[in-house]
Amino acid sequence: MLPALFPYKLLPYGFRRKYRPQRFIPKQKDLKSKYDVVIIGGGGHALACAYYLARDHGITDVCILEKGYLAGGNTARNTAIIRSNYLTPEGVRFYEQSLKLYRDLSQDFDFNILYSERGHFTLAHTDAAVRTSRWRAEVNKQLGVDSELIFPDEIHRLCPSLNMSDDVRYPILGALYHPPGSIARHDAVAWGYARGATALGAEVHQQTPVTSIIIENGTVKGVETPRGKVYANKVMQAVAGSTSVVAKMAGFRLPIRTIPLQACVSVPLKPFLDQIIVSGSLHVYVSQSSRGELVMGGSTDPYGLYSTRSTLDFKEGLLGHMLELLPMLGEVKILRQWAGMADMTPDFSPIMGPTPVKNYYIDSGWGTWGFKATPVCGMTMAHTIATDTPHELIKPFYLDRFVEYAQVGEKGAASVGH
Amino acid sequence: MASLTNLDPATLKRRSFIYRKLAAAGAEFAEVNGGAVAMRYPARGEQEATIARRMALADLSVLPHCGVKGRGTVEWLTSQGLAIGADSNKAYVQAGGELAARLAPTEIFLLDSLHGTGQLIGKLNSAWQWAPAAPRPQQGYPTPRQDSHGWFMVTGEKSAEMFAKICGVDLRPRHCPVGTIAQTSIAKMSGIIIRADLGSTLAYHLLADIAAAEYLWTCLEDAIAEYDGGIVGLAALRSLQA
Amino acid sequence: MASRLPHPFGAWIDRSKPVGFTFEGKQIDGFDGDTIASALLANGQTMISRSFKYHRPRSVLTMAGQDANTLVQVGDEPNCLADKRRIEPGLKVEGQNYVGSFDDDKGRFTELVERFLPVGFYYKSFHEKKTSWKAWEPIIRAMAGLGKADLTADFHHSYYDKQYLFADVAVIGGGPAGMAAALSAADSAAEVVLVDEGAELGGSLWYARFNVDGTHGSLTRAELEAAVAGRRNIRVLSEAVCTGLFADNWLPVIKDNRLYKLRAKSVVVATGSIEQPSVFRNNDLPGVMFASAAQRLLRLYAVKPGNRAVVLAANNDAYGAALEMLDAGLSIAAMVDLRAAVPNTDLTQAVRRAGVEIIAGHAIKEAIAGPGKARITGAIAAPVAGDGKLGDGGRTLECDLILMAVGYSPAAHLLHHAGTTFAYDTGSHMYRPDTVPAHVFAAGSVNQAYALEAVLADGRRAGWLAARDAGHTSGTEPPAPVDLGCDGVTHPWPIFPHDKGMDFVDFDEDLKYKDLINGIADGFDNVELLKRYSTVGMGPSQGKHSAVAAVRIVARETGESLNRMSVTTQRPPYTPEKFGHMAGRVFEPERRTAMHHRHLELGAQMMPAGLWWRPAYYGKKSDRDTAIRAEVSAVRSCVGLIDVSTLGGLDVRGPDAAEFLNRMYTFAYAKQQVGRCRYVLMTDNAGVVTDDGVAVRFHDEHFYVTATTSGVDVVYRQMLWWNAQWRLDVDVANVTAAYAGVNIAGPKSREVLKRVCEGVDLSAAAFPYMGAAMTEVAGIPARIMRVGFVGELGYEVHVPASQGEALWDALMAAGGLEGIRPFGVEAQRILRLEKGHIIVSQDTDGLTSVWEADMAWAVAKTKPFFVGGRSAEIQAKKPLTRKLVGFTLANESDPCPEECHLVLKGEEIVGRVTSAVRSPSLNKVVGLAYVHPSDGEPGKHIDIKVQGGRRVTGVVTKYPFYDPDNKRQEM
Amino acid sequence: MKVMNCPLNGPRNISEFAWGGEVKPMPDPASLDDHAWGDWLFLENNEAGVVREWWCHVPTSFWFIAERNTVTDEILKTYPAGELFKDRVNFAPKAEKM
Repeated sequence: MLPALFPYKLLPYGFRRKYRPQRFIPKQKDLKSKYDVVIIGGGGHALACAYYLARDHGITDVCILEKGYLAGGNTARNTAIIRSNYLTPEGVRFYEQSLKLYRDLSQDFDFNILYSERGHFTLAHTDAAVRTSRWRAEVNKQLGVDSELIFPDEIHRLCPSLNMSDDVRYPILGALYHPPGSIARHDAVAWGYARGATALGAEVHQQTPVTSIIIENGTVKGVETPRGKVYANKVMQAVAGSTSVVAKMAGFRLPIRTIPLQACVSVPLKPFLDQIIVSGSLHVYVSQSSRGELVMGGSTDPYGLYSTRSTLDFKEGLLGHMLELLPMLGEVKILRQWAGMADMTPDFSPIMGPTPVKNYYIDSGWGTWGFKATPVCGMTMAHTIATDTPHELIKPFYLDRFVEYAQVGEKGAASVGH
Repeated sequence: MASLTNLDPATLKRRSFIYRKLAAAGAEFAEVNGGAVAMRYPARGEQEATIARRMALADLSVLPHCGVKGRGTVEWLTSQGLAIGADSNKAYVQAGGELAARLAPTEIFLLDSLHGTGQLIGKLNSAWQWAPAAPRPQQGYPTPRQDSHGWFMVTGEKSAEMFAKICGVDLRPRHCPVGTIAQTSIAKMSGIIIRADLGSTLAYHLLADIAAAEYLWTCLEDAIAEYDGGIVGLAALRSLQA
Repeated sequence: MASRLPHPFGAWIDRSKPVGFTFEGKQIDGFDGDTIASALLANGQTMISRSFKYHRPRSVLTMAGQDANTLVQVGDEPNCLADKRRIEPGLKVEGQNYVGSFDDDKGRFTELVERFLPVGFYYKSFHEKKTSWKAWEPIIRAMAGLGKADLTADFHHSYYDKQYLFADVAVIGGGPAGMAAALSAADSAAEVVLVDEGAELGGSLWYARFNVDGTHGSLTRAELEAAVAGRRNIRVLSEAVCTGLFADNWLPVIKDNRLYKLRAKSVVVATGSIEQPSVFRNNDLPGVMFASAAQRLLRLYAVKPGNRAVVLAANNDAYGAALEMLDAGLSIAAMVDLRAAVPNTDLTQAVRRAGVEIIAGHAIKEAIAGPGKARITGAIAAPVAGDGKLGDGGRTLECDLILMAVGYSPAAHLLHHAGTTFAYDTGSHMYRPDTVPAHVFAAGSVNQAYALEAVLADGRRAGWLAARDAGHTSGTEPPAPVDLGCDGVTHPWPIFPHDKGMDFVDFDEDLKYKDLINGIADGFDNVELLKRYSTVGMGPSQGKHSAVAAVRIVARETGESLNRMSVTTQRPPYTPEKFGHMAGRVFEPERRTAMHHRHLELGAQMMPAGLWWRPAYYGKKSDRDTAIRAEVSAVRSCVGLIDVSTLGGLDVRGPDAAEFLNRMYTFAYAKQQVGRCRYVLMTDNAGVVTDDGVAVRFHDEHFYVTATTSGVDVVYRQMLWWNAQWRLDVDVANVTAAYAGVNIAGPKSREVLKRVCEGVDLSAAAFPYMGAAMTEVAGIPARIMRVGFVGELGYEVHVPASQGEALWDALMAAGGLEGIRPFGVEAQRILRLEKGHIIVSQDTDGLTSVWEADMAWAVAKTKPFFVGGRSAEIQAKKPLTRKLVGFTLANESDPCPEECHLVLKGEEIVGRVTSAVRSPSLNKVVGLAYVHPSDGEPGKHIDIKVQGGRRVTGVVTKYPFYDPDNKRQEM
Repeated sequence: MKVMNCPLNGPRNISEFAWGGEVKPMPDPASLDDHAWGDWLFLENNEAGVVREWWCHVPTSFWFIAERNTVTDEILKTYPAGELFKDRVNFAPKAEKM
């Protein structure tokens, strides 16, 4: 390997007698009674927001309140796919910015988040799906995002493992090919932000649920926790899976339904699948991690639920279709399944920015696509909180767009998990 | 009955959606209700009745069947001489051997007997008329069940076990008395299963989307294979009933 | 050199049936009933796998399919459990995860650089330069994974299927507890299904030593087995594994190539417990195994695990194991007992009597590795100087086998799945089930019962309770066991880190003691966080042997008490499940029209439309375009026939029928004449266009409404949903499948139809455009509607589905003179586009309003209400942001835009082309597109970005493009 | 797989049913201002706890109502829609506008 690329950061570990820990999560401090900003939720979005508040806006008196353990919610449960091949210009611009930030994250953090460009294929099995693929490709290209509608010969050339035969129930007619589609180590992203934010002064308080929100004549003043009241000038909630519950404490409702999203991994295999494969019509997606596990998922569960229980029918449906795409995997085994909770919005776009409560901000509606937005959410929400004006990139995602019949229709690009 | 052997289903107007499969399996057809029904499969080595007692599949799609639904359905049918009990999801045998399946408080699916004379159903079809003027009496509305649903019969001691491979409802004899109806999902298609033994032989009617008849038939052929099952003709079923 | 012990050892093998297979190309001889692992050990093949990270030799650990140390490749099946999988003649078995050869694995170098690879090393480096990871990832990736997916395998897999099972009581686990539970449930007359992983019922009774002469186990087993066999209401599934416990007792049970889905009213979980390892240097090498594994090898397979054993003991079972070894002719170097004082029990005394040295208060500090680490040559015992600490001194004991018997952990996976909570028992030093959910019962050692009598009593109790829970009782509730015998079977700290390392906490992931310590030091001081950072418990055995140790270590490092912690949640499945099992027979319903086979006979290329198949066009793929054009011109100039059976059909009947349609659709239907058709357009409550079709009024109280092929099921369900609230006196029936339909269209359609339709006067006067009638066609009862989707004189004829093929035959025959031509969906799309008819969901999307679709004409403005009306009202007040228009090209030599090419204003995206075609009839490009409202008027120019980024100019044009005055369809 | 007790068909695997979401009877559209209508249309309670929901048994297209705990997924009771929606709904004719 070129000396320039030698992993010299490993040398000290080998040569030093004693392991020198580099603490990612500082030992928990006492909870102060007042902070500049309180962030409800300790997931990737919250940590990223704290990081950018400190780095870009000099706001370091920030308190992150996590009811469980750090990044233990959907950050820990997603399947780590990153892409910007959305359908609406609003969506494409937003996620493209996220991709840009992701590319530099390992260097920003001095911590390898294993960001890896794999190429992302959204398969089309019907002519309607081919139309949507072309629509996305055209919008992407117009906005400078690398996407192309490709057809069976090309698909076979790029991804020989796929079953391209016609005599299946839903033959592959085409695909939206998005070369920048990537995966990264989801937990590492959160840990990197945690270390960055706390290094700059933010506090992370785990096992500290918010039990109520203190509001005085329409303005948020702080929150209550079992460890006492915490006052703040500004409060943000970033609690995917509990969004409506927390918003209810703040006294408003949202156009959100919370629905489980399940996933599973296979027993590790020697890597053979380099790309990320998604099929909307078959409700499956799959990629292979650097551990060799096939990471698989589909669309959300058939009904709303605040639970991360797993189901058998999820696996039956998923693998049934998986074997149509990759029939040679019949003897491969599922190692583990799990679930997260997805906050689904009517238009499959997020809800971000100010709320009916003054100085109370929301980062929500992340459905099945929250991980890929982690950096840009942090950046734009930090801007929004610091300047009290929504960042340009998130203006279209304001809460009132629904009652104003100004939705940002992403269903065509997001209806299947990833 | 030499006339049978050369009856081509395509010469009649009413055709089962799977007549090609039946013919390919060597069926000998007879005309019933303006369509060709597979009576027997002469090439078979084994007695069809024996197969039917073990595990068999038959197509009765062209036999008369009809439906009535909507407010007043049961009252009207009763006024037409049918005997229909109070419970939904139960099938009630009529004097002529027809089966009145009560799918819902106001919905009846009527199956002719295996003789397929169509007497009762013909009578009902002509009896139902729009009353000349509103307000009109409540007498339900005829539904085109003859054509919305293919009609198969599954027979033999292994039937329940076989169904357990394609249907999630417990159809084991002990748990599913004669006359029980299950409106459920069968091989991912909506369908209706009615337990209606033939004499001492366990048997079920299977009514499902006529457009999926070929699909469902193929699934069933796959499912009965494990139990050494086979396709039989109407004659065999009649013989079991007698 | 297959050396086997004499009978009664080897209860599960049939010595009369030799079975040969190959391992790494070498011929291996075993017997029917052998597992791959037992046969390999019998043949002296000790190394069975290579470890994940350091490629260290690994061998049998549990003989129970609970560990990753015996994962092998069997043909095209990767990661197969060699200690579970029975051998078959000719089986082709290979090792996994090695570079070069299995015996001389180049991958071993990773152990040499181990100190440079700290916990989470991949996070800590390879990002020095922006391009570092790009360069290193492929290398690290190539090292990852274990078995291989056989990509050369043809595109098929073996036959898997599924079956539903039903039970009052499901008992999972066929050991003493499970058998006792099944029996007492059966005695209460419950239908019982008993699921067991073993080849035969009995569990530990097969191999464990319960008393000195070793008879107790086998006698008890024989007794229970006979009793179970005698119960007709117990169904036994052997060699079957229950991999999960899901909501409402939904249990996947895998046996052979079938997945059973078992629904039980109540479940008894009698899954036993999993022996736990001791942590010491080289505790992972071949020759170090659980005492229970060695006992299984002897009793089930007649295989000697070694010749000279050291038994690392912390409980009574260790001494039972020792007696087993002695009986099998092994010598025992010593009993190394962690306990300062070894209690006097029958078994310990028997071992003493046998002259075996017992070294109390000692632990094993290190296993001495033999050449290539493929076996061990000895063990170093050292005095225990406190939890995890070893004193000076110690002895080297020569041995080729170390048996670990230091404790257990409940095999509580299914209980975890069900949502059981666990509490740390300071007496037994184990996590025991605390609150078990309703309809689930735990019995046996998973429930802390260890003494055999207690196990049986606990099983009887649980079986009785489960039966009662399922509605079956007889007699009185059996008493709960008095003394569980769980104290003193599990040592609280069998963890003895070694300063030279290789002291493994997690075998699957090659994690050593210091890896966990360092992970905690990095701030991951919560078991869940540590798991994610260090990957402890994330390997193929999912922490079966590492989870508890990890909790103990975190607790000690953080000063947290074990009572306030718990092991990480065990997620399904209990053991890995094949994709094939989950998939089974994949049921993919298909719907075919009555004319399906006629289309095939005519050479149609079929395309899916929802669940349906429809003819795209008739002819070879190579002649696609010419075929479609010919079909178009046939319709325009003569007569064509298309199968429209897939179109939705709904009978809406009753006094409120018209009122109902008024509410469901945007138009007004109250005054619609009988015998007339009217367009229907449906919006949802948010004002989004969702479906369209035609409503035919056949009677004052009867409308026949068509819907789109893909939309009808939703439309039907919506109608029923709304009327569940409105309570109108109307009946709605979905008769889609009951009617086969054709559209016979073209200037000659009337003549053709006449020939088979004596009943009705088809003249323009008597049967005008949008007229309808119930009559007979070719002697078949038919519903005729004169509608014109394709813009020519034409009739839709709907007949009972089972006579649809006859109708097709009759019309094809009747049209012979005119050369009637069948046409498909592709031609129809062109024809309708020439007429500017929209296709909902192609020319509309998930947000299109009636105003954007320019369909104000279809909205009745004075109705009290229709679904979507209120939203449409609000939308009407807002400025339009886009509008659907017809367009042609300014320059006919420009390429025809494709569907979803963008409409731009400058660089801004303002809309898209939804449909476009070079019209064969008009010989120019016509299309529909969303444009900026300011460009909505005819004559305006729009900028379309076509293939290759090229811009072409479109001209907004009024539509219909073809026959604007609709003369042809109304002739 | 959950078991849902269908008021018409009895206990069935929940895969036979389609979820219709929260029961929120439609207020008279004419009497609501635009914003109130939008709120009713789009906002969800999305309650973590016992909710009243629409469910449809797909094989019979039978709509009914279930009370379900959205945290434990426990189905407390199911009953026909008629128990909630008893009377015919009428809409007042509206003035000629729009």
